[in-house]
Amino acid sequence: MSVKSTAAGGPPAKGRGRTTRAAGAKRRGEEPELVQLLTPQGERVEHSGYSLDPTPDELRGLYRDMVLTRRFDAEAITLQRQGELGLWASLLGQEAAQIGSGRATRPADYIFPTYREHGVAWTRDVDPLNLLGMFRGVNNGGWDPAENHFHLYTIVIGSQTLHGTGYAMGLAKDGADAAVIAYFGDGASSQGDVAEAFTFAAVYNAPVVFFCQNNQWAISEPTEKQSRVPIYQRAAGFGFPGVRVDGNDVLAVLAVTRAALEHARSGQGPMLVEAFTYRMGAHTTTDDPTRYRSDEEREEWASKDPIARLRTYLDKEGLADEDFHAELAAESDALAKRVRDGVRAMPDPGPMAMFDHVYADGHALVDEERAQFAAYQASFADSADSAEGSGASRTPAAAHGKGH
Amino acid sequence: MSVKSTAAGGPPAKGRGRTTRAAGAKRRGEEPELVQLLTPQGERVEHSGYSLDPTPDELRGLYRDMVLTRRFDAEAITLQRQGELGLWASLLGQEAAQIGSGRATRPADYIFPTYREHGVAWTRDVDPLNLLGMFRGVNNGGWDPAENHFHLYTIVIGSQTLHGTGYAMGLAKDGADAAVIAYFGDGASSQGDVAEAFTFAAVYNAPVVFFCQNNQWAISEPTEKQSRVPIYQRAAGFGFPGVRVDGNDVLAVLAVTRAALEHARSGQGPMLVEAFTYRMGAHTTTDDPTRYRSDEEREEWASKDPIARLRTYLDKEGLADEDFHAELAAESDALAKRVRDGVRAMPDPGPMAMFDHVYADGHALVDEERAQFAAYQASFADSADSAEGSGASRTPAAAHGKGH
Amino acid sequence: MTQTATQATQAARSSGATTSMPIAKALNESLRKALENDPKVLIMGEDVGRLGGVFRITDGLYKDFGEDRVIDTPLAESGIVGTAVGLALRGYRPVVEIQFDGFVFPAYDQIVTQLAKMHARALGKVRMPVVVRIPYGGGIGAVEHHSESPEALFAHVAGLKVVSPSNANDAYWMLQQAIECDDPVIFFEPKRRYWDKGEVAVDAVPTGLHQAVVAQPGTDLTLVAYGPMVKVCLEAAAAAANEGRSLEVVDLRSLSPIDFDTVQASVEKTGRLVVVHEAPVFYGAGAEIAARITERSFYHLEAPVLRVGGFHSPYPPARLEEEYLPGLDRVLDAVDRSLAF
Amino acid sequence: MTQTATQATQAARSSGATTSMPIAKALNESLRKALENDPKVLIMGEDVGRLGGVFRITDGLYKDFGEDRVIDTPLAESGIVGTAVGLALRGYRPVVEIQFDGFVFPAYDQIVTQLAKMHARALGKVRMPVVVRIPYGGGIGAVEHHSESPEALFAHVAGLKVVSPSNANDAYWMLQQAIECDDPVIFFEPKRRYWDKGEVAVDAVPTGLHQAVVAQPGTDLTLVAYGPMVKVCLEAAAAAANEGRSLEVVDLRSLSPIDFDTVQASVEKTGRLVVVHEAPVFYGAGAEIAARITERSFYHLEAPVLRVGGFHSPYPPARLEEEYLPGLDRVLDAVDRSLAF
Ligand SMILES: Cc1ncc(C[n+]2csc(CCOP(=O)(O)OP(=O)(O)O)c2C)c(N)n1
Ligand SMILES: Cc1ncc(C[n+]2csc(CCOP(=O)(O)OP(=O)(O)O)c2C)c(N)n1
Ligand SMILES: [Mg+2]
Ligand SMILES: [Mg+2]
Repeated sequence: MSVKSTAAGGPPAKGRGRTTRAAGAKRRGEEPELVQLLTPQGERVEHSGYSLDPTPDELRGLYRDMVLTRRFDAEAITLQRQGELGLWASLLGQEAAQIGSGRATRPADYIFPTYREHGVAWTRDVDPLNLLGMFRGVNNGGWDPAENHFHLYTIVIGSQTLHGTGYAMGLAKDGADAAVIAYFGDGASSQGDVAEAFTFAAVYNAPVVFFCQNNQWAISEPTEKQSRVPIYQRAAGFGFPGVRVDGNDVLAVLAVTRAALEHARSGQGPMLVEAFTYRMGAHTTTDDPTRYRSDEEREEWASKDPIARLRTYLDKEGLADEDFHAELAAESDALAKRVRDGVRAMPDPGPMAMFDHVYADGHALVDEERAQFAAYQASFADSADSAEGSGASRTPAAAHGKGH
Repeated sequence: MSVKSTAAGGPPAKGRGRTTRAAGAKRRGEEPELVQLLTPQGERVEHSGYSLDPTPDELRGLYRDMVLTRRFDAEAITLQRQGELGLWASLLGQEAAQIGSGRATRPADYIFPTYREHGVAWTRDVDPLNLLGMFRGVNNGGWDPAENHFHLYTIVIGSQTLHGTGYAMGLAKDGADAAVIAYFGDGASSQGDVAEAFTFAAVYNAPVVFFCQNNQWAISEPTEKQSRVPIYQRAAGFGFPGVRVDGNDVLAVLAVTRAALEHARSGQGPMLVEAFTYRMGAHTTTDDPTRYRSDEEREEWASKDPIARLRTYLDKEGLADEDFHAELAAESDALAKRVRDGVRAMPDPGPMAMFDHVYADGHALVDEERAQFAAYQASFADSADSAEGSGASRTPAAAHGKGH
Repeated sequence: MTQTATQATQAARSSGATTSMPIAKALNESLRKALENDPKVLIMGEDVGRLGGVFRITDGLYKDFGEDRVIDTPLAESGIVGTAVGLALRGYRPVVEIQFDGFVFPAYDQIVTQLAKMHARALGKVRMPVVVRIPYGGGIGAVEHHSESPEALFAHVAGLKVVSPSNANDAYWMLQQAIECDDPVIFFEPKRRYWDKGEVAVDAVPTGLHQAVVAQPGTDLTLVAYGPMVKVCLEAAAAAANEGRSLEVVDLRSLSPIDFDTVQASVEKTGRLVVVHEAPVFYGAGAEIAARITERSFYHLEAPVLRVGGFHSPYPPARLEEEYLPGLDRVLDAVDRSLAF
Repeated sequence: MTQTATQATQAARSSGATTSMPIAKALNESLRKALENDPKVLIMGEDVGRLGGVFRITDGLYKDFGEDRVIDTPLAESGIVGTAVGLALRGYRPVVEIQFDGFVFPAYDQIVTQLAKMHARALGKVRMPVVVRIPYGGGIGAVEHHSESPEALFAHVAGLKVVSPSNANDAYWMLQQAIECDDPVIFFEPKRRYWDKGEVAVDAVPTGLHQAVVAQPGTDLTLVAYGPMVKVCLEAAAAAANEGRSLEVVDLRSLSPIDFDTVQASVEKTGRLVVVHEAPVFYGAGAEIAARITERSFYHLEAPVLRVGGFHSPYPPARLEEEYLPGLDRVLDAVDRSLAF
């Protein structure tokens, strides 16, 4: 065994100058071997390891999921622009990765998302309005994770891979016929927590699928700043399989994720799926991607659009007629309207909500501060009454206008 | 590409019950493919990837290093038993891994040890007495790392792999013809910091060799609690080579580490070396390994003793005569005596040392507390004078006897 | 609702027998009882299995409850707490052991960002009944990172509860209560007192987890302490008694929340307060107690609240710890200074 | 050695011209100057390169100094700080950016256990000139983890220095001084004030990094604040002036060490003290200030030191932050309460 024989990802580049540039980085845009069942041109292809035989209904269902998800996402961006949301993290371009993997789960499975898994949430029947609460700033999540087996969004990148692993350890203890799928990004792959999750999952043979959406950007940093080899290869060194799938091919993602979940459910332990996709929009609505990436790159990826390719296929095969598309368009509009109206009607929490749910079993200081704050608030009501129109700085209006 | 084809370490065991037992764990004691140049029986063997042509002097030198290191270690254990040290972390059994890798370094290289690298320190000409300070409790290290390019011992496991990587990034920036070697254990391999070090080293192509002494135990936990595949395989998933070497074969360790350092120095980036060895003693002097491992295992590994096998070879080849062994025995005794006498003579730091070196550029609070404490101490001197023999609880003697 | 330690022991005595055991054994018995009572309770940590933990707190539990309940983990503290969060989401009640105080920091993010906030993030829809046991404090002659007192770094964080027993009976009961609590509890164990024996009343009705107790009644000055320093304060009270001074010792027991009512009642009786802990004084628990009690009892205080604790320096090498740790004399020095006001 | 802000500005004016710029720009200029002055200075962090940081504090530096000096790192905070420690050992002076307050915790172990202790561990033989820049605090309508004030969690730790500027001139100078300091400095930037403009005197002799300044002289009561709350306190002082009350505002600037002398001098003049910060009150910086000043100035205080700050709850969702954050009215309420004593 020579040194070279143990190297993965080919030999790194020779020569080192004074720079810290990464060697052996893959060239941008070049896709390594990945599982594909539907080409960007909408051609069905076969793969020796993964097969899928979807019914027309299933195909239309996947298409519908992606279209509605994209519409929801677009509406959220608009709502952010209109000031109804403080922020939005768009999934534009990642619909296939999310719908494909989400549809591969079963009700008993449990999902641990990042902050961008709106498509996965859709497949779990989470009300889209629920997803908007944290972006509007009325809560930090707030849906009941147990209801749809869809955990709250996690913002601190990578953390949720450990929660997923722990949950999966629990599933194994319970002998449950279910698995966990834990999402993370290419950027998050660098976090120590993700490596620790791999270690725990492997050592306890936990039924968890790690699903990395490699959308090639972590805000402004390209994936080469995280790894010099494809991320799916990370798994082997922890003792479990990894696979890269075309993340813009909903059929391939569905097939690969289904197999991975089955692998986990059947007692074979964890698996890593890297969905090679692309973040077509900004990181979030506060981001300006023109500062760090080229139009050409975006355009190149536009040609691999996950929705367009399935539509091409559906149309070509005569699986979706005009009526279908018209109905879907109407459904999209209705969804957008429901979301729009719903957000605008979303009530702000009352100020006392700050003191709720800090603890499940109570805490004397929280009680004390709640009471003090209530008294303080009440004192304004009094002074506002008595000092009405006086313009004193202590009225609630002034408190809100000047105090911050 | 099928799921299985991407799996490393063979398919994990089938079937999952209610247990969290790791599947696919390697069987204990069975050694996977590793680089070996000298068998446990003292036979020289060739390896296609690594060769070494040591002179008789070099061979005797390596033997001498190992013997003296072991003697030093034994003396430290004795000193701990006698109460001269608070604790000792013995390297017994790991002499070849440490001497072989330490002797592979050049003066310009920089070493980041754990708390057990007494043999490596020896090869860097660090005065063994210096190593004892922290175990005696007179300091937390305290030698000058720059002097021998040997960093302070790091107790929090894994942390130093990041320091080594950062240092190596600096070496690369400076265009230095040098590399870093960062040590860590099989247990530490689970720490997120180690994975992050791998990531940074790979991305910046830093000249660092990660040297894992897999001594098969992390206190009471066998390596299966950290990984279900050999640890050297971890590297490939981060995009750099990993290799496993017989850690009880000083020649193989020397050859492999030399190649790895050369790999790093020549601009090819990081490399992982896993030295497969065995902790023959307790984790530290406070540990009782009979609680968790069998005598058989220890005995089996005794037959692979790193010193015995080189001695067999030297004797067989007529490279070391009785004079050599007698001289070495005398040298060992002298070293032991120097260490013994040196430890006993090691002064306790004065109490005001607590306030030294908290900051390089000073800190008002430290100055204030120093002054207050000095005044407080001085007040005892007074009261001890005035209350001499009164048996009052406020004398310094009482302070030490009862106050804690 | 102030209760003296004597009353507590009497209450205990009235409802059943007591057994003398060291704190370490009381913790071990407490864990055993929790494992027996609730199949969802798990023990997790480094070396907690076959070895029984480096302090033997989990001794025998692996043998009796198996590796499904008593889990040796990979050496990764963030992983331990992070997976405990996931297990809690699945309905388990993990009791996590951090081997030494100085090794909790790799898990700090998971504790502060996830464990502490998950219940609030979910608007109460999930619960995080996780106990993080941390042997803490100095005085055992150890190397770096094995003697720290980081409790303030947890008590500042909303969502966590922080407690520390000072004696065997509290060790037994407070650990039970922490495990039964549906909130995350950081459970600081006074490691240098592990072998101190005390009476444990296993059939008693225990004092509330977050209630302070008057461990020694007195009239001239109040000493507040918790964990390892309670013993030092009781010794100081005894020494002071010889000099004709009556010190009241309050064992705080809980650092989040703090039972300020009990402290306030004591201070309004004695008029003077000295807070003692091993942790550095600067930004330590003593600051919070001093600030709050001064606000509550401004007109009752005859002297400013004084604090005795660690210096603003890393915990020193073992040969210096006697000088570093607050001992009898430093406490009495502060008492003198307070009384001199 | 108390210096008023007016004196400081006068000193600045006497030695050269001033330029008006926002805090963000002052920080940017400061980094640029440091990169120019010392080839060992490096900038490291997530998105600090081509993007110029999410707040654009490093804008243009990547272009002008290249990727060797301005380093986009993998997304791993422990790795960022841990490699910065190694670079410091090699003689570099890394200036690390943590993207938001809530993301510093994965690096907490490296900061507390390694960065803070390395100099002492080596008995002074190595130095750790590392600056960790953290945009902190709320008021920007952000999602979870983007509005926290964790400064007390660092100030409690020996070996670290902790500072926070409140205005553009201090932002410019204090960052220079932090980079020049041979100790690790945790540099908290008041992110909601990034776009507040102020005069920067680039040729002035700056105030000491750890010196507090009287930002507004007054006689009736002292307000102590730092970072984002200084502005609120200045507004409170102005509002109070309308009611005929003269409040002195002390800008603390440094949280470790704290310039207690300046605070003490002010309090012994006014007799009353209110400490204001965004961070939760419980175990916060206000506790340390209250405890220490009460000890130093016991007989001068006409009222207990009062604290205004965050509640013991996770930072709330954005729609509640106006209620959560101490504003003008909560400060004035505390002033009223103090004066009522
Ligand atoms: C620990 C931590 N550090 C920094 C951030 C700030 N941040 C939010 S998203 C993001 C980029 C994440 O990239 P990636 O993992 O690829 O996911 P993507 O956003 O592309 O879906 C960063 C740096 C964070 N949320 N958590
Ligand atoms: C972060 C951290 N957690 C726990 C410990 C306690 N501890 C000290 S050594 C050790 C075992 C380390 O095992 P390994 O890495 O295999 O090194 P070895 O001791 O076998 O040389 C443990 C758990 C520590 N030092 N640091
Ligand atoms: Mg990404
Ligand atoms: Mg080991």
